[in-house]
Amino acid sequence: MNNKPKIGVYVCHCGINIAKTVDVEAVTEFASRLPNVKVVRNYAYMCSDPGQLLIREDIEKEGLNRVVVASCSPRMHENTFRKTLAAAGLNPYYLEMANIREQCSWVHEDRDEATAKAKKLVYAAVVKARLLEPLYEKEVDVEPASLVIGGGIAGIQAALDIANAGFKVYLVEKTPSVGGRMSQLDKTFPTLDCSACILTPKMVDVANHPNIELLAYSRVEEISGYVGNFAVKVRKRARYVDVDKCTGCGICAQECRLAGRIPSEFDMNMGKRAAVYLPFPQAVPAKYTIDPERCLFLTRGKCGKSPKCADACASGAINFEQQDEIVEFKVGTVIVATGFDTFDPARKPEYGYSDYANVLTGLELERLVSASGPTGGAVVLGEGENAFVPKDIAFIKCVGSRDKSVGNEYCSRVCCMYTAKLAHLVQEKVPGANVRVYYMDVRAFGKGFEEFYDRVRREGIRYIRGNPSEIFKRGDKLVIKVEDTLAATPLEDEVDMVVLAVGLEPRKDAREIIDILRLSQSADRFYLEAHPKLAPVDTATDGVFLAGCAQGPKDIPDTVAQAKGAASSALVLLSSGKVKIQAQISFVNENTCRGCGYCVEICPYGAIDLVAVNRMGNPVQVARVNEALCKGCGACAAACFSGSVQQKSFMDRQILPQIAVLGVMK
Amino acid sequence: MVDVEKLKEIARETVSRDDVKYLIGWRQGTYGFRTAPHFVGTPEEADNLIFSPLCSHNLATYLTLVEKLPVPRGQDPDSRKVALLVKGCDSRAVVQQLIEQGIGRDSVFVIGCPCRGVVDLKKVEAKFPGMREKVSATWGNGTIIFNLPNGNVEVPRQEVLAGKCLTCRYPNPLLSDLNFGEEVAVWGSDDYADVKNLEAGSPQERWSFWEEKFASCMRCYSCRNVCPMCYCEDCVLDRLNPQWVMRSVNTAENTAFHLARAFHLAGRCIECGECERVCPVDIPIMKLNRKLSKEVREKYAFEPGLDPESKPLQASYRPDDKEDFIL
Amino acid sequence: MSAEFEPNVVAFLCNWCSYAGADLAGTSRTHYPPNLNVIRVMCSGRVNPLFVVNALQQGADGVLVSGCHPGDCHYMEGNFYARRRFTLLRELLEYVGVEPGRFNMSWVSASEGAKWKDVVGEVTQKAKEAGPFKQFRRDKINW
Amino acid sequence: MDIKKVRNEKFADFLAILGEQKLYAPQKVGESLRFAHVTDSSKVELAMANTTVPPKSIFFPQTETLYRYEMGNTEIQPPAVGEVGIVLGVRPCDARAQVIVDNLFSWDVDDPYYKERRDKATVVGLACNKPCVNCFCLSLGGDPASTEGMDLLMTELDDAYLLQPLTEKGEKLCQAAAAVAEPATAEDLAAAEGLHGQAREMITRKIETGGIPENLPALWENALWQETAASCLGCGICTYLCPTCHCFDIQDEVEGLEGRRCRMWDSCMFKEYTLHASGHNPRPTRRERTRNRINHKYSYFVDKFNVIACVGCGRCINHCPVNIDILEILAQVKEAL
Repeated sequence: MNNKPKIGVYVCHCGINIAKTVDVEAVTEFASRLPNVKVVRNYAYMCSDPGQLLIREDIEKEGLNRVVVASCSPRMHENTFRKTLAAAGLNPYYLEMANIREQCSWVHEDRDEATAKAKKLVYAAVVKARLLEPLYEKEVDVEPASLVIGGGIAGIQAALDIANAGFKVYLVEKTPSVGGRMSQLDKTFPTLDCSACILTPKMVDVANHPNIELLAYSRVEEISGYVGNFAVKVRKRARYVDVDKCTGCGICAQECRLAGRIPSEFDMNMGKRAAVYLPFPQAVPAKYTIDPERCLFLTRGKCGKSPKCADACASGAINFEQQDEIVEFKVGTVIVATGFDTFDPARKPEYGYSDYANVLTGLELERLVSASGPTGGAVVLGEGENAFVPKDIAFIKCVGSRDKSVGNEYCSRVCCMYTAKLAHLVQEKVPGANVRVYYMDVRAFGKGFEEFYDRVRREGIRYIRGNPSEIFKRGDKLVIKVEDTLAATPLEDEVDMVVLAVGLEPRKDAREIIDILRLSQSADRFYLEAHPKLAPVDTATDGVFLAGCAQGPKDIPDTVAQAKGAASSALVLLSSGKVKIQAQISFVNENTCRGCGYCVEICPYGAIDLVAVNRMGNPVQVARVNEALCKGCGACAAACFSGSVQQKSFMDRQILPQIAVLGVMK
Repeated sequence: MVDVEKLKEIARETVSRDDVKYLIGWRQGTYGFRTAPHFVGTPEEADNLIFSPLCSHNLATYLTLVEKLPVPRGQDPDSRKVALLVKGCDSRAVVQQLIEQGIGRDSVFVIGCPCRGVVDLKKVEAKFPGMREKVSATWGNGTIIFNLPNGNVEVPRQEVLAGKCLTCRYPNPLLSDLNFGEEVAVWGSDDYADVKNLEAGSPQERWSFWEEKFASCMRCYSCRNVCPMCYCEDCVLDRLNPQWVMRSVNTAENTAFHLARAFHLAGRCIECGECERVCPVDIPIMKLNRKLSKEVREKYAFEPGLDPESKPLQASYRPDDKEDFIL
Repeated sequence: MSAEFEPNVVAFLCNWCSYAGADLAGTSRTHYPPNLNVIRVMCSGRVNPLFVVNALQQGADGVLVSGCHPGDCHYMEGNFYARRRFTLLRELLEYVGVEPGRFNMSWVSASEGAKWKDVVGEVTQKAKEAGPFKQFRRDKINW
Repeated sequence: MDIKKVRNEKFADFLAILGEQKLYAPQKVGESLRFAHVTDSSKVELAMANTTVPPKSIFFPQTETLYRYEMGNTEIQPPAVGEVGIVLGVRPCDARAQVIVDNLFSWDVDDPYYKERRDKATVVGLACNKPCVNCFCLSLGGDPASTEGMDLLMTELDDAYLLQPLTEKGEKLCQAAAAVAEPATAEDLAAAEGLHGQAREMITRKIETGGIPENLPALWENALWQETAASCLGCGICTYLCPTCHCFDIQDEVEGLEGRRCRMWDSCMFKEYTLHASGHNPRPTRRERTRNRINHKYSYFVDKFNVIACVGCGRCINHCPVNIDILEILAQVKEAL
């Protein structure tokens, strides 16, 4: 094929936007003298239909094989003109743009200077255009399945949406049951819906959905591959209970020698469970799990004469020989919905959380007021003879949020409302209770939030603006030292119970998923979305999406909305069945590559591997780009000493002539 | 005292191994104070091995310089190891080559030779001009003893050691499969005085210093070819498309060549000084390399060629790297 | 000199931050000197340090590399690598006698049109002060 | 033609007279000695063994513009070769080497650039009183006082430089220097003869070249090439510093819309030297390249021009970073024959 460059140069007036400052005719005349330029035209609006038609006609009639458009920023219209080229049957990557508007006519006043600069920019574009090569956007097939990591409400919702659309979902949950944080809640703000009542049907749906494979009590160990083709390795931990045989009857737990002696994680360690346990009554799957760190038989090899659970189980489901199982499968997309941990108030010792039993966190109170909680929903502190019902109750907000001293600058978004909700519930449950809330600000921004905040204040809950400095014990009472900043009065408030409205933090093991999926963290340490505005559920890794609090604190409706967004983003890929990969990616000249691995180290996407190849019978290793993973940043090309790695459309041999033109031409 | 007979014995044993292709060491040169790389393929050839203050060549360069011929179809490539004698500085080259995967650890058998410094041939030949007869040398106590035809001459080693040896901080090999000779106490420290001296001048003074040097460069590429870290088979500076550096030999192109060469060694140069040693027109190349070594040490607390597990400087970063000059 | 020396500055801008910032300067109709011409790359991490040497050789009196602020790189890490490379390159250039004002680097985000204007002004001024680059300019003198 | 002498105290004046023409002489450039245009005669260094870079660089510059052009213009503009006046201080080996190289540049056609420089230049030789360690000119038909390729031979005496004109150009130079010169005495001539004899005695390195040119190709597959090449770095020192090596490459260098075609030294020791556009390389390794270097000098060139393209200046031995010694190679060749 005769591929001698025949370049068309199109100089845009952009009305008067360019033409006012740049002598478009002079630029046109200049361009006509440049090497390989066959056609030069100027036109009022190149991006208009007639403007584009000019280009199309010239390509077709004059046989142009490269196009330079001197107009606005390529960030504005590069795609427009690429389509123009494609419509005329020319490879869209034979386009080069000269930005003579944003970076020339709009920023310069002197017509001669601006015209001279425009000429230079056009010349640089022409020399690059001469060297452009056709690029093709390849497509790869998408494995019609999705992995959802985390079985909280975000993961559940995302899994259900994808499964309902007809695609296979692997839902991986690290604890024995799905449900997540929401299952621990009693009521939800501001509507006071029963959390369990709205959540459990969805949990059951997950368990029963033909398209969902629930891998509870499991961890993702490894994910390799790229968008459309992720290979996943999951470790299913041994439950020591054969889930096929277990009927969930619970006799094992009743019989367990440690029944009622192990703090229940679900009840924030306030309730007790056995070594074989169901985390909570509505758990899904409704299968028992033996806690390998507690079970006498598993830790000591001996449990009385014989393990009572095994003896009692009628279906013979107890199996102490069970081993972890590695499950491997392929998916096209991944949704990360790993949720949050609550702030550990022990990091703010002035609040005495570690010292005083009647200083609680919000989530602990949540369990206390829950009918399924350790007290059956009664607000009672202490045990046995010491049990008492607190009357003077204070809430402290922003514990571990908006607090640089603990490294959390952000607002946790839910504490204001859950405080209002809990205050309301406590007052409802403790007749005559005297409830107050210490706050910095009240952020009641969501639908129905302000109304609810109003309601609880009308119910008699006092809001006192002040950030307590210290809590200490005086007799039976806790004393809160605080300044009422509205009244400018120092207070010492004596109360029976303090509830700390702890904020939300990234999971303590968040790093694991970062390493597995090459995600990034934002400054708040939550997972970083691809764009804070326009790609809030995407990540820098194509095909990997975020849902729920893993990305940042949010309430249930926002979480569900984001989960649905993530599911929808995943479905776009899954349902199209194909994914287009970048065209302007890197490639390696394997003949000159010395396999030093700098590019491999540098690539932020893990898109380059060293592979063994045979060079004239000699084994050598060379870098190879995984085209589906490469995002076209070109960092590898700059790192390559031998120039063996190059980025398409930004090759050294395309950039050097640009430098020459800009340097030499005065 | 260096027990050369012991070295020969080690070499004989090494080349007798089934998994060793050949051993690279040093031998007496053809005249005067010269020595030469010596490729030992058979136990007999080990007889000519020496190890002395004259053994300046960094033999690690041959690990990557070796030209692999096409292997005829049906035959297996020779995967036997190359055995190599290394001084402290040379061993850093091997370490850095391992990091950059130019060579595999199992493809090389490293015999470490703790070193008390090698001579700068230019200093020695100036001291004893016109030496035709072959001369050997040994290390004395803080001296170098030259076995001249008319008797031994002992010279304080400060007078004849190579510049790199005067500031040497790594006289003992950092990596070896086998050690020959006793560990040597570190004597040197490096304050980069040579670099700082030049830095102190004005830009004009610095350029006039370098202009003269770069202008005299003939682009024989010996500095590049001898460098154990310049292992690209196709050097980017030899390319015609794109042509980074014109073939024309003049100050501008020579400067671009030297800047590119030096930059490509930033965070990689292990300061064996071979580039400067081989330069036929005596360009102080190490002054360039050492500038970058200094910056790399000061700014990133990094030294190449020390730890085979470390990441290359230019392929890593810290979010809080200094950036005082950035607008 | 009769006419004031007008330097020639070649700039390498990353597509996502600095190029967008320069576009914003245009959209905001700020005005700055015309001495600087831009080569767009996808990331400051793409800029091979030899581009800078080459630009000086080929007639640039000043060179600028501009990328996203640290932590804001569209490709997460590219500007961190660029920062290391160009910190070292700058030291090397100055060491052989290139005036300190000739090579510059900046972080300009997509929202910093005003900063871009300032950067262009500063870089142009510095190159102007340094005068025509002669040290290793590929020149007809050498022909 | 009368032999004259310039006393040491008048030598500066002599240089000043020579400097009326464009004068090239050994000077320190950077850190090494080479022939360069003399702008300050106090920088001329004649008390040397020899220059690092041979004077071939004057007649055959390392980089030379053949012509310039502009894009879109078919006219080419060859540059003026410029003035070449006197080349002072050329050692006999180098003067002789240039005569050998003349063969090549006037073989099928005269190379106009080279020829013009050669024709214009007056070569003022300088006899070697103290040959260096690796000099072996005697083995190749040379001599520390050889006059081949010179217009005038100088010999450094204790108190004066003896000037022995050899050609008309040399004679003219002597006449131009008449004011600072005086006739040489018989004692002077005897002293020079003595020095020349002493110098011959000092040359200890030798090779008997007989039989090498005709038999060298027979050693094509001999192991000695591989053994030599094993330590070779593949750099250009031996060829660039060789006074008879004359290979060049031709390249176009374009800047903007202007360009030039130029030639520059090339070296058969470089991999790119024989690399074909297809990627094929007929001399794929240093073994073939090393073999070629010796064969070219000692056999191919002899076939074509009946003279060995080596003058025994010893530069390749002096400067090889890995002590590859051409005399050692030739000794092995002799042994293998």
